[in-house]
Amino acid sequence: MNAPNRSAIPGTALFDGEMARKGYALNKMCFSFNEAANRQAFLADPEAYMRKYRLTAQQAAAVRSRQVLALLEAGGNAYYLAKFAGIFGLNMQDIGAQQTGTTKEAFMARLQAANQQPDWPAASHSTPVSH
Amino acid sequence: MNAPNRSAIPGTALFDGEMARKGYALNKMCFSFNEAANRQAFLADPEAYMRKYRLTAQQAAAVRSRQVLALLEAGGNAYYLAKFAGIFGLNMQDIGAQQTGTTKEAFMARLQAANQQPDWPAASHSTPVSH
Amino acid sequence: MARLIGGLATSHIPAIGGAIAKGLQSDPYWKPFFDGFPPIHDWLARVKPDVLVVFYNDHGLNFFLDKMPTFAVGAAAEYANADEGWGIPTSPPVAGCPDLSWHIIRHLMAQEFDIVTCQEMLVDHACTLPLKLFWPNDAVAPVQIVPIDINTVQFPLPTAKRVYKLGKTVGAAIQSWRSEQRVAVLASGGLSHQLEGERAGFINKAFDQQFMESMVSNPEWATQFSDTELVDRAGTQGVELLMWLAMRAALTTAGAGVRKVHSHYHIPISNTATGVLALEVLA
Amino acid sequence: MARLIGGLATSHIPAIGGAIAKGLQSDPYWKPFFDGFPPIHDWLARVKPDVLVVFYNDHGLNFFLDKMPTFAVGAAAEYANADEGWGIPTSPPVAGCPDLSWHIIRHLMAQEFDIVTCQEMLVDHACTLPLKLFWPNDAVAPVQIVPIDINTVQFPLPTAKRVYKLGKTVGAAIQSWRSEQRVAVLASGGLSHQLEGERAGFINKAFDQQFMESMVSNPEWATQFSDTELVDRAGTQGVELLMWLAMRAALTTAGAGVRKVHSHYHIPISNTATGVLALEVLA
Ligand SMILES: [Fe+3]
Ligand SMILES: [Fe+3]
Repeated sequence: MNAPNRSAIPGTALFDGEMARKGYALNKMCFSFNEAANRQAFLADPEAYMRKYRLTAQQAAAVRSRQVLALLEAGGNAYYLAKFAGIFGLNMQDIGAQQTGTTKEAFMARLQAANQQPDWPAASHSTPVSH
Repeated sequence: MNAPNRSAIPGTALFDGEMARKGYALNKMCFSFNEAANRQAFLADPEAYMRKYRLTAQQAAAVRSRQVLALLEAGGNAYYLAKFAGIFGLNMQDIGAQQTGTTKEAFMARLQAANQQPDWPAASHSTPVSH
Repeated sequence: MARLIGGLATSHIPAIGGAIAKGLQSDPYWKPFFDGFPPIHDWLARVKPDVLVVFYNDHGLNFFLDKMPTFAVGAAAEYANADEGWGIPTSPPVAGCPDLSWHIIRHLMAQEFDIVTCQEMLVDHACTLPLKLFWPNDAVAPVQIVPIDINTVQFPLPTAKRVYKLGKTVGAAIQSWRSEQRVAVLASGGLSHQLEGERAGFINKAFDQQFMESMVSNPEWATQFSDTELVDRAGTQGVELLMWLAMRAALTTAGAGVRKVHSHYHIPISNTATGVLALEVLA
Repeated sequence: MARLIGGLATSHIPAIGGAIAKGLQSDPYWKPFFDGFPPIHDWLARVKPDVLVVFYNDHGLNFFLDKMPTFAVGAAAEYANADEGWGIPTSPPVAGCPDLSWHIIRHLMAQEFDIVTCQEMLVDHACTLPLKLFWPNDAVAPVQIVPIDINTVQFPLPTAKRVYKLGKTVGAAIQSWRSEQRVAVLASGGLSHQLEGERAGFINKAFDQQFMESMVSNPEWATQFSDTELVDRAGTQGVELLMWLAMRAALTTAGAGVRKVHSHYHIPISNTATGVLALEVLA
C-alpha cells in the first residue's frame, strides 16, 4: 500500500482515504443523526443502533466512551462526529477541553489568549485590518 | 435565459439542463422504480404515487398515456424512463417501434438492415475489423 | 450581460445562529463579532445584488462519504435548510436561480471542471448564516442564490490552485450570463480553527491577517499552499479559507480591480478566528 | 510498481444478461455476438489480470439528478449489484480494490480532476456484464475492480478531450501504484445506438468502424468531437464510446505501444451496434 496523505502536524490526523476506509461505518451512523428520529432511536438503544450500522468493536467502544480522541482514532470524521456530540449537548468548547485534557474554562481562556499572538508584520502599516 | 445545449439533430432532444429542470419530478419517480416495492406501490395506485412525487399535469398525462414521446416531451430521461417501461414489460424494441410509429417487427428489421450500411472506406484494407 | 459587482466573505459557526435567534448581538461576547458587519450592510443597501453565488463547504448534511463531491453546483429552484443534528434553529428555504446555475454548469463543464450538479440540495449553516449576517433585517435575504460546495471533509482536498481556477471560471461565467441581474460572490468559511485532535483550539492570527490582506491585493498568494500546508497554518477546519480564495478569484476578471469596502477580524467566536470582508468591483 | 498489461472493451446491453442466464449463446440471434469473445478468453487466460479498472456509465441505479457526478471513482471493498427496475438477474457482489482506488483518487486530485469518491456504490449491468462476458466460466470473475463512472445521462457531458485526459491520468496512476499486481483497464459501453426519440434505432456502421480502428492506431481521433457531435454520429447512447476513449488513453503511457489481440463488430443486439476489443500493452 502506498503512503497515504499523512500529516506530520502534531496533534492532527488528516481524514484521508485510510481514515475514510477505517471510519466508514462510524461516520455513516453519525451522518444518520441529521434526522431527529435517528437520534432518538440511538438514545433508546445505542447497542442495537450500533449493530445496525455494523460498527467495529473499536468504534463501538469509542462510542460508549464518548471520548473524542478515541472516536477519531476509530476513523471518525470531525464533521460527522459533531452530530454525535450534539446528541449529548456537548459544544465545541466541551469537546476542545476534553481532547486537550483541560477544563472548559481553561480551553476558552486559551482561545482568548490567541489575541496576544503577534500581529502579521505588515498588518499595522500596509492595508490595516481592523480588529 | 441563455441558449441551452440544444440539439439540431432530427428526432433527438438532448437531456440538458432545461430538460433536467422540466423533468425532475418525473425522473425522480422513475428512479424510485429501482426498488421492487416502489414499482408495486405505483401499480397499486398510480395516481397516488404520482401525487406523492408531485408530477406536473403534463407528466401525469404522459405517464397515463404510456407514450414514450410524450414522456420525453415532459422532461423524461431515457435512462430513468427505461425503468418505467420495464414495469409494463416493454423492451427496447417495443419502445423503438412505438416512438418511430411502426411495428416491432418492422423496427427490428430496420436494425438488421443497418448491416447494409456502407463500410468505413478503410475498414476493408487497413486493420480489418471482423464482423 | 450580468454585472459582477463584488464579493463578500464571512466565517460561519453554528453558534452564531443561536446568538441571532436569542438576540445576543450586543452581548459582550458577541458584540466584537457583530460589529464587523454594519459598514457592509450600508454598502449592500447601496449596491443591492440580485443574485449571490455562494462558495461554502457542506458539514455533513447533504453529502456523505458514499458520494463525496469535490465541487458541487446547486441547480435547484429552492434550497431547504435542515436540522444538522444539533437542534439548531432552521431557516426558511432560500430561493435559487436555476438560470444562472445552469449557465455556470455549462461554462464549467466546457472548461474541464468535473462538477456534480445538484437539482435538490439541503444547505447547512455555512450557506444560510451569511445571509442572516449580511441581511439582518430581512426574514429572508432579498437575493437568489447559486450554492457551490467545495469539499473540506475528506483529504485530499482540491488544491488551492484548483479552487482558484474554479473561482476564476465561475467569475467569467457570471460575466457572460445574458441577464440584467446584479451578481455578487460570497465565501463562507474560516478563518483559522481546528476542532479535533490534541491540537484543538489552534488559531494563527498572523497567518489570518496576511491571508486577509492577500484577499485585497495579492489574490493568488494562498495558492502556493498544499492542503496539508493549509492545515499546518490554518488548522483542520481553517482550510475553509478555500472558499475565500474561490470568491476572490471570481473577481479577478471583473472591472478594473477591487476596492476593500470593509474588513474585520476577531478572536474568538466558539473555537474560531473570525473574519469578514467586502470587496467592490471597480467599474 | 504495478504492471498495466492491456485494455478490454465491450458493449453492454441488459438483454445480454438475460441471454446468459438462459444459456442462449449458441442461439442464431446471439451467436454472432458471443463469437467475438473466445480469442479474448484465450488471451486473458494467458495474461491473467489481477485488478480491473472499469470505465462505465451508471444507468440511473446509483446516481440521480440530485447529485449527478461527472466522474465518480469507486473506493469500496465490495460493489453490490441490484435490480435496475427490470427484474433482470442480479449478480453476486464484485470485490473492490480500495488500495488502488485511493491511489487513483490521490493521483487524480493532484492532477486537478474534481472527482466524486464513492465508498459505497451499486454497480449496474454496465459494470457487471463485461465480467460475465470476459470470464464466462467463472461464477465470479477472478479479479478485483475499481469502477469509474462517467456521466452519459445529463448534458453537457464531459468533453471527449477531458475524458481522454482522465483516462491518461488513470493510466499513469496505475503505473505508479506500488504493488506487484497486474492491472488491466476495461471500457463498457457503445457502440452506436439511440434508444429515444423519433430517431430511435439509429446505427452508424462506418463511424463505429472508424472509431474502432482509431482505438488501435489513432487514439486521440475521437477527441475532436463535442458531445453533440458524438450524438449526431453515434446516437444518444452511442456517446458511451467515451468509456472506450478513457480505456485507450490509459494505455498511451504504458510500454512500447499496443497490439490488437482481437476485435469484433456485430449489428444488432437489441437496438445496439456492438463492438468488442482487446489490446495488449507491448513490453
Ligand atoms: Fe465550518
Ligand atoms: Fe448503456
